[in-house]
Amino acid sequence: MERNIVSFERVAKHFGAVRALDGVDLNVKPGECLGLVGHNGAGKSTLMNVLAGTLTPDTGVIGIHGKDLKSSYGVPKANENGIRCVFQELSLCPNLTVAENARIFHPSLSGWGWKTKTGAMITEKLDEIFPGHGISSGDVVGDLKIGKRQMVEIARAFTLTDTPLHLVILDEPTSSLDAITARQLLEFVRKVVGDGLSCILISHVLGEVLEYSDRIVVMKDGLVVSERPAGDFDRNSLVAEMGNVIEMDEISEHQEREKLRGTTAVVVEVASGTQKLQAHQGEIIGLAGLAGHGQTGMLLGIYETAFGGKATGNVNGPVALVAGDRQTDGIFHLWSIAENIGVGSLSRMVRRGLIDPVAEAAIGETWQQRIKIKTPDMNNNILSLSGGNQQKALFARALASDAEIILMDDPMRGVDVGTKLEVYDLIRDEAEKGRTFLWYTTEMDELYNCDHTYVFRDGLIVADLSREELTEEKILHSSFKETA
Amino acid sequence: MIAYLTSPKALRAALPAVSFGIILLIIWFYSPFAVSYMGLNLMLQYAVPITLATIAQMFIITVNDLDLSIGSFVGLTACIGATLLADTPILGILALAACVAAYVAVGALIHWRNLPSIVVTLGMSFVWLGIAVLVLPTPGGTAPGWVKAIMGLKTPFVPFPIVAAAVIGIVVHFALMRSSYGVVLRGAGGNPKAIGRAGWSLLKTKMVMFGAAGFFGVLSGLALIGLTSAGDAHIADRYTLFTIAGVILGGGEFVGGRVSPIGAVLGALTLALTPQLMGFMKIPTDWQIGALGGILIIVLALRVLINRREA
Amino acid sequence: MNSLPIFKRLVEKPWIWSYVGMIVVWLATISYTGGKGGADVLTAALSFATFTVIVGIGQMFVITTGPGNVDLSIPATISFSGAVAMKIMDGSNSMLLIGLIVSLGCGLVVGVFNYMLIRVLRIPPIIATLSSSFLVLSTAIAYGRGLKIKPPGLLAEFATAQIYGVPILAIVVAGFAVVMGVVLNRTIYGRSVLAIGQNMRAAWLAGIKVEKIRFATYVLSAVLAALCGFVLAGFSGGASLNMGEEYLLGSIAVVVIGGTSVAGGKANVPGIWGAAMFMFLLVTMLNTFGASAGVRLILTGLIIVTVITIAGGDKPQR
Amino acid sequence: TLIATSVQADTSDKRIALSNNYAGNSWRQAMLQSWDKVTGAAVADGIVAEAPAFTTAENQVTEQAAQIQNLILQGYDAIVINAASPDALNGAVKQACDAGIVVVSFDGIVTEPCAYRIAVDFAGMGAVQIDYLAEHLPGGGNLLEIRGLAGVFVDDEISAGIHSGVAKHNQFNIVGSVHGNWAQDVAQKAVAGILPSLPEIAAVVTQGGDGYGAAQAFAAAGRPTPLIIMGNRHDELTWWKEQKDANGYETMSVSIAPGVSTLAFWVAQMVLDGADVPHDMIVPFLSISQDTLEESLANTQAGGVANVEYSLEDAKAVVAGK
Ligand SMILES: Nc1ncnc2c1ncn2[C@@H]1O[C@H](COP(=O)(O)OP(=O)(O)OP(=O)(O)O)[C@@H](O)[C@H]1O
Ligand SMILES: Nc1ncnc2c1ncn2[C@@H]1O[C@H](COP(=O)(O)OP(=O)(O)OP(=O)(O)O)[C@@H](O)[C@H]1O
Ligand SMILES: [Mg+2]
Ligand SMILES: [Mg+2]
Repeated sequence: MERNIVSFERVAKHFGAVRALDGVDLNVKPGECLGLVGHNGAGKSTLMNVLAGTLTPDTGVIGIHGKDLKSSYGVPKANENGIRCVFQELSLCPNLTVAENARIFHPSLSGWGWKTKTGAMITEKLDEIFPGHGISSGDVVGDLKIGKRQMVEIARAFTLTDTPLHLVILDEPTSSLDAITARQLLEFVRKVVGDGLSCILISHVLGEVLEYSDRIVVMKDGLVVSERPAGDFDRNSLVAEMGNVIEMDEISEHQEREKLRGTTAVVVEVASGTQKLQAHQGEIIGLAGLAGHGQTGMLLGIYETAFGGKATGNVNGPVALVAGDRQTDGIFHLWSIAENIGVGSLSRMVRRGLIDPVAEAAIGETWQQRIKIKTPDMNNNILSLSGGNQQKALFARALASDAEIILMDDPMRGVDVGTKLEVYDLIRDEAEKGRTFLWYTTEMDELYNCDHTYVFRDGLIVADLSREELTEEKILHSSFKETA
Repeated sequence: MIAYLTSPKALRAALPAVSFGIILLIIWFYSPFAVSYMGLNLMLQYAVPITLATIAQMFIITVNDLDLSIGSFVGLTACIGATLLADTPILGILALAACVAAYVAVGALIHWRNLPSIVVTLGMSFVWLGIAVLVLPTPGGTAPGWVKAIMGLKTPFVPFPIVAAAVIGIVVHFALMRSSYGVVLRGAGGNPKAIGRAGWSLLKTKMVMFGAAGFFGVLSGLALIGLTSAGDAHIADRYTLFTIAGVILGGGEFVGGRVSPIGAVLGALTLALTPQLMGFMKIPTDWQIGALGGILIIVLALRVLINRREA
Repeated sequence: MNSLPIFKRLVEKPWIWSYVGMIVVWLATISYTGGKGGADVLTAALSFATFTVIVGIGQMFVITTGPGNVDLSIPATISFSGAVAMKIMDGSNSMLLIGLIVSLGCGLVVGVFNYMLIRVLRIPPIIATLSSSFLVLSTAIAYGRGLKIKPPGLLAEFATAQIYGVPILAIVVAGFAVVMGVVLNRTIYGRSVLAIGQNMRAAWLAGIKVEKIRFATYVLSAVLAALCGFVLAGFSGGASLNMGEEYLLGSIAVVVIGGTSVAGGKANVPGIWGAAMFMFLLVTMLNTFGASAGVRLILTGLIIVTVITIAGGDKPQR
Repeated sequence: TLIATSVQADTSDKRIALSNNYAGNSWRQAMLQSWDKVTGAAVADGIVAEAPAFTTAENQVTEQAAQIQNLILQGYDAIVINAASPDALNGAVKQACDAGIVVVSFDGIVTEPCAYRIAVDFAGMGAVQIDYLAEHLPGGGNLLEIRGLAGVFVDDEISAGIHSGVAKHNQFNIVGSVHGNWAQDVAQKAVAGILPSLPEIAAVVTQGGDGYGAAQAFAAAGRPTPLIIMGNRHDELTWWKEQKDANGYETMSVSIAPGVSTLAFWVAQMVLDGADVPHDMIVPFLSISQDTLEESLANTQAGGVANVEYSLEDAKAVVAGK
């Protein structure tokens, strides 16, 4: 039997009172795709950071290629041993071009012509993984949309020069990709795993993990709670292992609500090409299509209209936005979780001219309960939260505000299954109470929560589907009309 | 191609050159003679040291820091150049090398303790000035002959300052924008964490950038005494602000590693040329200072046109 | 056991180090003089720090709105407002209120102008305020001709009055600082400034009126500079064209040494007082030691660097 | 020689420029106003074609050098200059001379040999203060020195004069020295800081314009007012007058007259006219005594500086060395 690439024993990492890793054993064999799942804050990213060398664990054995490297392990050692990581929060330099970002990974790429060499290398990899990606190696990364940035980072991790490559860690690589690109990536992963490379795949889309990994490790509260070949799990058993028991069967109710369309006032109306986006009060409107086809632009246009910037249409009522690209659009990195939530409701927290800390704390507590933000203290810095929990805080910010129209820019990126279902319920409740949701999502499943769906292509609405008409085929068909 | 040339991105990149060209055009309108070999030579001579100092500032800004000491540092190197370097060249070179080393150390300190560079360099500006006052208590000294000879060079066809600026711009452009290690240096400004995660030493990038800044500061001081032929501790006090303005005028940004060496050179030239333009427009004494502000504003207002297109 | 957390909490305050620096420098001074004049030095420090604090608070709000935001027009505004106010009042007590209003009006105009340059003409703040400072200074020259006109007696008295060795003006400004501290932390305006400084785009998307807040901030800074010009002219017996010069880097220094982040989004008011006192006492200490100018400058620089090194920078979050 | 009788060149088509590097204090403002007044009349009388003044936005050697180069390009016949640095402008001054331009420096003079210098005896200005003190405080005592801007030659020269005076009259002892940067506010601040730590002060020696600030700092600290040497500013003279009327306070005041710029103008005109002018001239500083206080105060613009403007005749006398 071949030696394990990674064999961790009793690895533990504490952040103050938080036991992010509480003694984890982990093995990765050559040529396998290891699926890693767990609720938000389970410790997946922390474990991967330890493996990538960016975090030093408090205790435990770090076995790499059969040697315990505990004392000397770090980024350089990880590189040496052919371990690369695509981090959950992207690690590209926005001021550099795609090729330059690839160069960062490969110290050996230098001398005359390095730029051409690197450009060819990354383009080749992008072509291989994401055919039709539309990214040029000379594009400045900061100008790219988050989905494309994620593609660049993934492709970069697979580029090869003189350093060996044994293991690629993919920490929620599909969170900002649409269904089509996600599939491209996962097929590619299968292919390279077949060639002998190993991958760790972290995802909250359980279908991906079930279908594409050889073995699945389930984490819960800093511990590995289960570890079996992928075939031994099904969706429900996986969910159960993760500690969630909820399942969904609310589709019929939705078809009821769809019939209400037109009985309430129109709160948002925006023309787009020959079509028109219309949202009535209390509706949940889905924006679908491939990533980067104008859905975010539509939401921003509505947002700006509401704030009296430019007028792209009619918006009646206060709006709030849930950002999907949390790093650039959402988080205030110096603030606590409570402050990050409260900032959307500042005017409601004012008592006698001053912001009332009690009111602020109350809003924080309420939403920690309602949306289950995993933290010992809402006064902790927002960055102490796991990625999915940060996203929940942004949700809480919008829902806590007094906005009647909530714009959601693919807001479930990195949120775990259990929470997702709870948030779906929350959204439906709020819609019942009269709030209107405009929900851009790259996940097909989520569209089934919507009363009405608009499909976007090339910045314009190309299809207008009611809940009954909604099928995956129709959406894909509209998304690709041109080429089909 | 045409679409690219009229795209906002290209226009923005061309902005520093356009500003510079427009000022030159207005000067030509006032005094055609000024835009001649001799005229340009005279008008732009003092732009050479400013350009060098601006490049130094740009290196620092690349790694998200700001150097409030570059003016007094240039003053110090000018004083050393006019005294030690002229009298005992070996000692002079050692002293200047020590200055560069001190810059490297400042960069290391800032990284090590994660300090706000503004305060550290503000403190260092007093240190440089103090040393300069000790080295040269009253203005004077003489620049080494070779320094004067270089700065007084009569290049064929194109005046020396323009040749010098072009050389500086191109050399730095290649070192920072095209070389493979330059990528790492700029990346350290764009996303230091990513650079660290890729296994590079951030400490080293800080030290390299501060060292490069120190080196160009030394060049700036020497170029300056090559023109003035004597040193003075306060000779470059105002360079600090002007170099920052030059980098920004050249399209650089304070954070995120977004800088442009060629833009910075053009920014410095523009700032050097603006008072010249003012000299030609007979402005009443009271308003001469204000006019400089006015001209800067008008030149910068060009940005609106471009930004409007972008919106 | 119980005192440890308090001590730890204090050490974690970003402003504590400016006070530590201030106390150390003060102790060094009085131990050199053998305890002589210790209280009087503090009195002097309080009266001069007051002016730095007034402009420092405005500068703090500007710096807090994010990297690249800084007001370089403060010195020109000080001179301008001082000159205009002194000329209008012409030493007459009855004109005091009008003088004050006109002076603050000058600040308002400068602030609005600065903001227009930044917003309408999209000029980077540092160059915008530098350019406008030239225009403002020219206006001050053309208007005031550099003449030093005496302030009204009442103003001069108020600006220099003391009770029990504490300058009245310092007490008033300390009160004002407390108010501004509350504004920073407990009002929508303050919160908005902090949010914009961390991430302008995120702030905009969180529903913050980004542009109105930036407008208010630049106006606030200019109006405070004007106020400083007004009282400073009263304090020093008239306005002069160069009286603002030392507040150019001075106002930035006290803000940053006081623990406000130059990267934006993090600010505190108490640190400004500590830093302003520290800077004054530092110069005083070196003057008292009687070192030569060069040595004095070098020590000034090294002490500033030492204090900030001990204080250390922000701990990086994850 | 034959100059005296020869027909002198006509200067009515000549253009003379003033190169100035700073306008931010009352002394420079008075200097510029004197220039405007005297050259305005000269232009009106057809003596010269024009005589504009140029001020740089920043008080910097490099900016002034660039300004001089600009004036060369504009083709002025003479440049009158108050230099930011005695040596560091030599390069630009040489270029002007090489272009055939007459360069006359005053107040802040330049050392380039081709230029003319109207020098002030700065060291003398320092020494005379101690001489005065020796006369009025024969018992001697502690002195506080207020200096200018460190690293600038004027500061060094005046200070050197003061120190040589103290060496001569050893009953005096400088117990404290601060840099006031020639700005009243800075001086006031620096004095207020050091005062508590100082013993009794008998007198304050200054460099010009710092006296009133020092007086205020003493008053604020509740210390007895020492003998403070004044610097010809209106506020200083007014304060002195008040003290004199109230308690017979005695002191002296000494500074350079801003109107020296007009002397430099006439010198430049004379050189252009073909007159034989020595390259180095000394101009006396302007001192005010207890007796001339009232008169000087009456002739000084409120808020301004005591001043003397020069006529062509005065200039000829200076050139002749009288
Ligand atoms: N720097 C830190 N400081 C404090 N707590 C931290 C820090 N980093 C992680 N944590 C905590 O450790 C726990 C594990 O976080 P981790 O990011 O590993 O979760 P995760 O499984 O990746 O979750 P997600 O699916 O949401 O990404 C969380 O409770 C998180 O709040
Ligand atoms: N990412 C962004 N960050 C900041 N401002 C933005 C961004 N995108 C657009 N803007 C522009 O900023 C402008 C001002 O927004 P904001 O609503 O904060 O201003 P305001 O204070 O409400 O002023 P007004 O009354 O003019 O709307 C908007 O018109 C918008 O176009
Ligand atoms: Mg994670
Ligand atoms: Mg608005």
